[in-house]
Amino acid sequence: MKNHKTIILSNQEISPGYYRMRILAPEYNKLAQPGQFVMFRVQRSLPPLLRRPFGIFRVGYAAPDCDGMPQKEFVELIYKVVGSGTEIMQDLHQGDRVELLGPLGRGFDLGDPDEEKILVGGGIGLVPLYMLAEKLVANSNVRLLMGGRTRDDIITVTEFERLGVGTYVSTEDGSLGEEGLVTQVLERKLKKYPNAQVYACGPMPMIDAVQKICAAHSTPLQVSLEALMACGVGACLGCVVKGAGHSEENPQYLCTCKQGPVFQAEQLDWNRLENQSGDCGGCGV
Amino acid sequence: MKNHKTIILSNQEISPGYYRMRILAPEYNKLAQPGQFVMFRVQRSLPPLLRRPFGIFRVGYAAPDCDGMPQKEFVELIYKVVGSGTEIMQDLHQGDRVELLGPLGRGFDLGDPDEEKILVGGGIGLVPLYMLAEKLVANSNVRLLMGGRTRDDIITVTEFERLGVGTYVSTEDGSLGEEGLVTQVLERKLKKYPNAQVYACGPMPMIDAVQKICAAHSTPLQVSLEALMACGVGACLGCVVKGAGHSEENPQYLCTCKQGPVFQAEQLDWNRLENQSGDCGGCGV
Amino acid sequence: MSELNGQSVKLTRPKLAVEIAGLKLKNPVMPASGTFGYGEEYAPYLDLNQLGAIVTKGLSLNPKAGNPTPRICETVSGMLNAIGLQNVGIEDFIKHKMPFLDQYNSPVIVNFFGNTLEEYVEVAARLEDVPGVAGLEMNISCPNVKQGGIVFGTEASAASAVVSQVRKKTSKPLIVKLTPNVTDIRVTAKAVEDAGADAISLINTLTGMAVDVKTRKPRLANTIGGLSGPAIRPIAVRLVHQVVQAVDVPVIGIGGISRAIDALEFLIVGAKAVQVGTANFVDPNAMATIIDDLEEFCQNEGIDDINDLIGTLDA
Amino acid sequence: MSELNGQSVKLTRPKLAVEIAGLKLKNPVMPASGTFGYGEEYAPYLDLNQLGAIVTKGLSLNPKAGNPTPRICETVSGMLNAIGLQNVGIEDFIKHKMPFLDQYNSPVIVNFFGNTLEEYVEVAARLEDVPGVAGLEMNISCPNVKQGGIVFGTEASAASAVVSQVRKKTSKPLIVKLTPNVTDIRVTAKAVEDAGADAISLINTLTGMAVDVKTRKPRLANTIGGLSGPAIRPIAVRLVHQVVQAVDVPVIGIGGISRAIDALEFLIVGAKAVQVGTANFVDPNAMATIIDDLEEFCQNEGIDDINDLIGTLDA
Ligand SMILES: Cc1cc2nc3c(=O)[nH]c(=O)nc-3n(C[C@H](O)[C@H](O)[C@H](O)COP(=O)(O)OP(=O)(O)OC[C@H]3O[C@@H](n4cnc5c(N)ncnc54)[C@H](O)[C@@H]3O)c2cc1C
Ligand SMILES: Cc1cc2nc3c(=O)[nH]c(=O)nc-3n(C[C@H](O)[C@H](O)[C@H](O)COP(=O)(O)OP(=O)(O)OC[C@H]3O[C@@H](n4cnc5c(N)ncnc54)[C@H](O)[C@@H]3O)c2cc1C
Ligand SMILES: Cc1cc2nc3c(=O)[nH]c(=O)nc-3n(C[C@H](O)[C@H](O)[C@H](O)COP(=O)(O)O)c2cc1C
Ligand SMILES: Cc1cc2nc3c(=O)[nH]c(=O)nc-3n(C[C@H](O)[C@H](O)[C@H](O)COP(=O)(O)O)c2cc1C
Ligand code: FES
Ligand code: FES
Repeated sequence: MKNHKTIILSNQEISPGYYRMRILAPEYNKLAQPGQFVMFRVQRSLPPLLRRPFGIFRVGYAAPDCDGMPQKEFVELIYKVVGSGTEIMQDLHQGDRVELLGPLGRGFDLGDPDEEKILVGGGIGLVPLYMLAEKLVANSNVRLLMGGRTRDDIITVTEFERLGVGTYVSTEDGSLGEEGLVTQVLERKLKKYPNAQVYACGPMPMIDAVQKICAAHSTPLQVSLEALMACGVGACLGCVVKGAGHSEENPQYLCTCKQGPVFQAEQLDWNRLENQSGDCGGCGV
Repeated sequence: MKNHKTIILSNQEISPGYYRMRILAPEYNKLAQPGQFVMFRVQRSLPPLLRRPFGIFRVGYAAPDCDGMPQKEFVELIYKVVGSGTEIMQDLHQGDRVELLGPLGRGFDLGDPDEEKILVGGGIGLVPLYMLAEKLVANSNVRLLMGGRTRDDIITVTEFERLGVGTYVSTEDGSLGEEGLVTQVLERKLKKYPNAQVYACGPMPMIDAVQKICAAHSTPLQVSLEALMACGVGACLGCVVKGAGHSEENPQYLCTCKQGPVFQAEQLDWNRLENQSGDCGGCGV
Repeated sequence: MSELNGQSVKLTRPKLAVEIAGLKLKNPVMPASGTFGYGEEYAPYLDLNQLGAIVTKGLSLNPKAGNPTPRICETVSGMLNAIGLQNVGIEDFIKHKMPFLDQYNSPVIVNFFGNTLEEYVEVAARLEDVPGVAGLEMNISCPNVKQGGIVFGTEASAASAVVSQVRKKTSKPLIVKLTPNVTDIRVTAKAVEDAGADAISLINTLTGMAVDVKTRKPRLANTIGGLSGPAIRPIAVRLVHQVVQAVDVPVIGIGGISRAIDALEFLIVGAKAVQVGTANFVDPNAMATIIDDLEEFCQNEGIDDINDLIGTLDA
Repeated sequence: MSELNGQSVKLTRPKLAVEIAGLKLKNPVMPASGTFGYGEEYAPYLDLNQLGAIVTKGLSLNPKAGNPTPRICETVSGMLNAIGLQNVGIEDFIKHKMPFLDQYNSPVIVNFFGNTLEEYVEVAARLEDVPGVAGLEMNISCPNVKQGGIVFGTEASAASAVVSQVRKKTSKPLIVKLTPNVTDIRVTAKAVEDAGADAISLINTLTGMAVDVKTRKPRLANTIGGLSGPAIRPIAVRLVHQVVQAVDVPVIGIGGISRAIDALEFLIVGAKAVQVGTANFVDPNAMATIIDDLEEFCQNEGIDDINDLIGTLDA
């Protein structure tokens, strides 16, 4: 956990509206856990005022600029352009100075090697699942069920395949893979592999549906949630979700940034998970 | 007078902290008068909120991008980096989109061809004098007395020389030309050329000193003033200066943007010319 | 509407016209007083006939000198001004400015103020028979003038007194413009409604100040000035929301509007129209763009009449 | 000072220490309540020993759930929050949070509030003998809780009553934090001074609101929230300026401070110290940078002791 004042190594559009940004990030290979995130700041620029949260897609080492120099540690983000902040991000270039607070939050529990691992990603929700898959493939069978509205929303699937992950793509308009929702595919897989653990990240309606399915199959589920965040470190209490034991008299709010973003399904109050940021539509400042 | 949504053709540092920006500006060759200015807006960026006023240095036509295309009309600004707005400007590139409101304000009166013309420029105050010189050289002897703190503040003097203007440089630290203030030089020239008209633009203390000298010699003087401006078109009344006839009972405020920025010395109340922007040090937002 | 390939396609453009206190506006967008001069300053950049209404700089009985300079200062996403209500006075306005404005078919709303109750009344009376004056906007809220409007706008009883006196002298639609610098704006809003205001506009600027840390001087010669611009929008939206719920007369929303989506916030909480201020300085075409974009928004959202959007906050 | 080549060269670093109501601060910079959690959240990023003081999240007698989500929303150069004063309650704080804070040598100021006068008094009494609590900051101004602090802070008599009751129960330095959402802040400031406040801090957030124009819903579940961040600084500087002139007790300036030059505006108008709020979210190192830059500013301006700068506005 550190605030790095650092620079961008590359920033490229990988699908219409989706970008991959590689940022110089010392120590991230040691520190970053699957499911963690960063708070990203476009330097010297205002608006946006607040940092924006982004999942860590991947960490790694890039070749040095010339022989004899140390390798460059990097973190990779993948982001979708949705509002004022990400609009500015898409115009950033190699060498631009930015700030990165992280790695933050609690990531995924790797679970039991014997289980089948089923990762469910919706659109940009795929991001935190890649590092998870990297770790899981060592000991388990890993399947990725990837859903999106249209083919443009299906990103980086081949990279999962290269890890040895079995991938199953579905799109709502049928423009890639199976036509329909990713949850249909999940239903089928759970029937086939009863001894599974599910890891899900995506839009709230998808997460909700995944939870219902997993609950029906008594399948353990971990979800990575999104929330509007100001601080990312547990200080502002802006990002809370209701915990399973929550009541007005005995409030139990969990910080998505600190106790999350990954939660075990049973930690949460599924009847009262309120509108999260996805539904708010961004602040349009 | 128009609000052009246009693009930058070039933006180069010409002396430490001083930049020359060339902007595509249809109709400016026809419309722009010596001494007029523009309100410049860095698009999509906030802060700065307000546009910034800049004198027109020059207008012209650039070679077309390829044969058969029409020539590109441009306006040239020269600006000094002093605060938040100009800091952003220095990072702009060819092709960046900007907005330009102008040409605005009342420019210089060209006066009588028989007079000697003495232009007095202090630092960036030189800017509006170039177009003036272009017009004046046709019919009159033109001399430019150019002052600055140090040699870096002496800009574009050779361009005046190329027009056939006699130039006299002085710097406070003696690093270029004569050591001392430009007003010393003015004293000498006025003794030598009693039938002169003086045109001055620069920091307020210089303008004040020039006014005293000209008054003592009964030499007609036109000054170009700066003021903090919000609108540039006479609507906000933010940029006013006190006119010669001003009194509390009978207020006579003149808009620097609309009745100026060029004033005949006798239009103004020289005892009560208040702190203008130069003294305010910028708003440091 | 017509059917094309089974899809309904709108052939009519959404209606943007609104009515405020008998004033028919072709759209809900007008300038905020003091940011649009006497109209003529912006005529080269904007067709004044496009506007829902034209609102003048604030006028007083006699010409007014205003404050010493510096009078303006940029702040983060906003600006401070202490113009001090400099204006040409009502007679000069009627003689030299009004004929220009009268050429346009957009209703002209004259903003005015007084240093005493009697002055308010006199100005209103003087405007009663001036051709082309469609309505009055009474500024009881300017924070810049030391003995000026401030007392009226921050005390319900004073506000009530001056509005009811002015009401007696004018038959024109009377809009009262409120100051945000109060503990509970609903109290002043109710007071001016009861005193006979036909409509309420808000907000005027918030009182603010900035300091040059090198010279240790206030950035405004007047020390204190009025804050306007995008920075204040959330405060303005809240106040308009509160006033709409407190009164029955129509409300005009003002404060930090630069874009159609800013204007829409005010309309959705219940303002019948909006005024655009500081944004005119940033972009002289701002109001024209806002009007176009409001139309496009309605089209995209399937709203045939902008009145169907006003006051539809889903809270 | 020593002479070197005829030029005087300072060998000593400028003194940044200030004293407020008996609290000795090594510099005038501390976090604003609610933006720094209970300190531990920022400990990985910032050495808490660098701070002039540590101010906790607002605490109440019992744990408090806070408001439904969404609770925050970015606005132009600012943010709205309606956290609703969620906190662990005073007992849990004393048991689990205070021992952590007690490790540091920066004085710990506990921010607290109550829903009733009695609750205020009880919390203050409970804190009286807690080791490590150097001072209290009493929030009489939070706009987020419907029956909460708001009534106290906007009425001088209510403010006076609650402060004088608390005063009786605490011997610790008592800072009272004011709301800006009033007509004349000097009135509340005088009232709490007379009631026994040792110092006054201001401003708390300004009440604001934002609307999602597509869904037509308020962006905050609570509809209304508190506006903070750079956007509000000019309003805060003005209010601090006014309060400094109205009272004799020391004043702590708050509102939109992100950089040393922002802090300097408050010090120059007369605040003895400042609190940094929203800027902590933007940059967890903000306060450390501000402290460094304040020192550098003093050095460059030839100010040996920051106290020589406080209240030197040249108006
Ligand atoms: C833990 C976490 C991980 C995330 N990982 C990714 C990722 O890997 N790739 C990606 O594209 N997006 C991710 N998001 C969502 C991303 O943060 C938002 O899309 C982004 O903040 C939108 O910023 P904007 O300025 O473009 O949009 P605006 O709508 O203009 O944002 C305005 C405000 O809303 C907040 N906000 C808006 N949408 C969201 C959201 N969905 N979640 C949280 N805050 C939001 C912003 O922080 C800001 O304060 C993640 C969110 C969280 C909480
Ligand atoms: C008619 C006119 C012509 C000018 N011509 C030139 C020119 O050719 N080249 C050049 O370098 N500068 C010129 N200036 C000054 C130039 O406008 C300022 O240097 C510039 O606005 C500073 O902006 P900033 O954001 O970098 O500084 P900041 O200090 O951050 O500016 C903050 C605010 O102060 C205003 N401001 C600051 N200084 C001035 C000033 N001296 N005059 C007017 N407004 C100011 C800005 O408009 C802005 O609102 C001219 C000013 C006027 C009025
Ligand atoms: C330079 C300036 C001058 C103003 N003059 C007046 C005025 O004469 N009368 C008045 O009622 N309001 C006046 N106002 C207030 C505006 O009409 C408006 O209420 C305020 O600026 C908020 O809107 P905005 O944020 O869109 O600018 C003035 C504002 C500015 C910035
Ligand atoms: C998320 C958040 C939570 C806050 N919680 C409290 C609180 O518990 N008690 C309090 O007195 N003020 C609280 N405040 C107000 C701040 O302490 C401060 O007064 C205000 O944010 C203005 O300062 P700023 O502009 O630097 O943020 C909170 C502010 C924010 C943004
Ligand atoms: S984002 Fe601030 S507590 Fe989670
Ligand atoms: S800048 Fe607005 S009147 Fe001159």
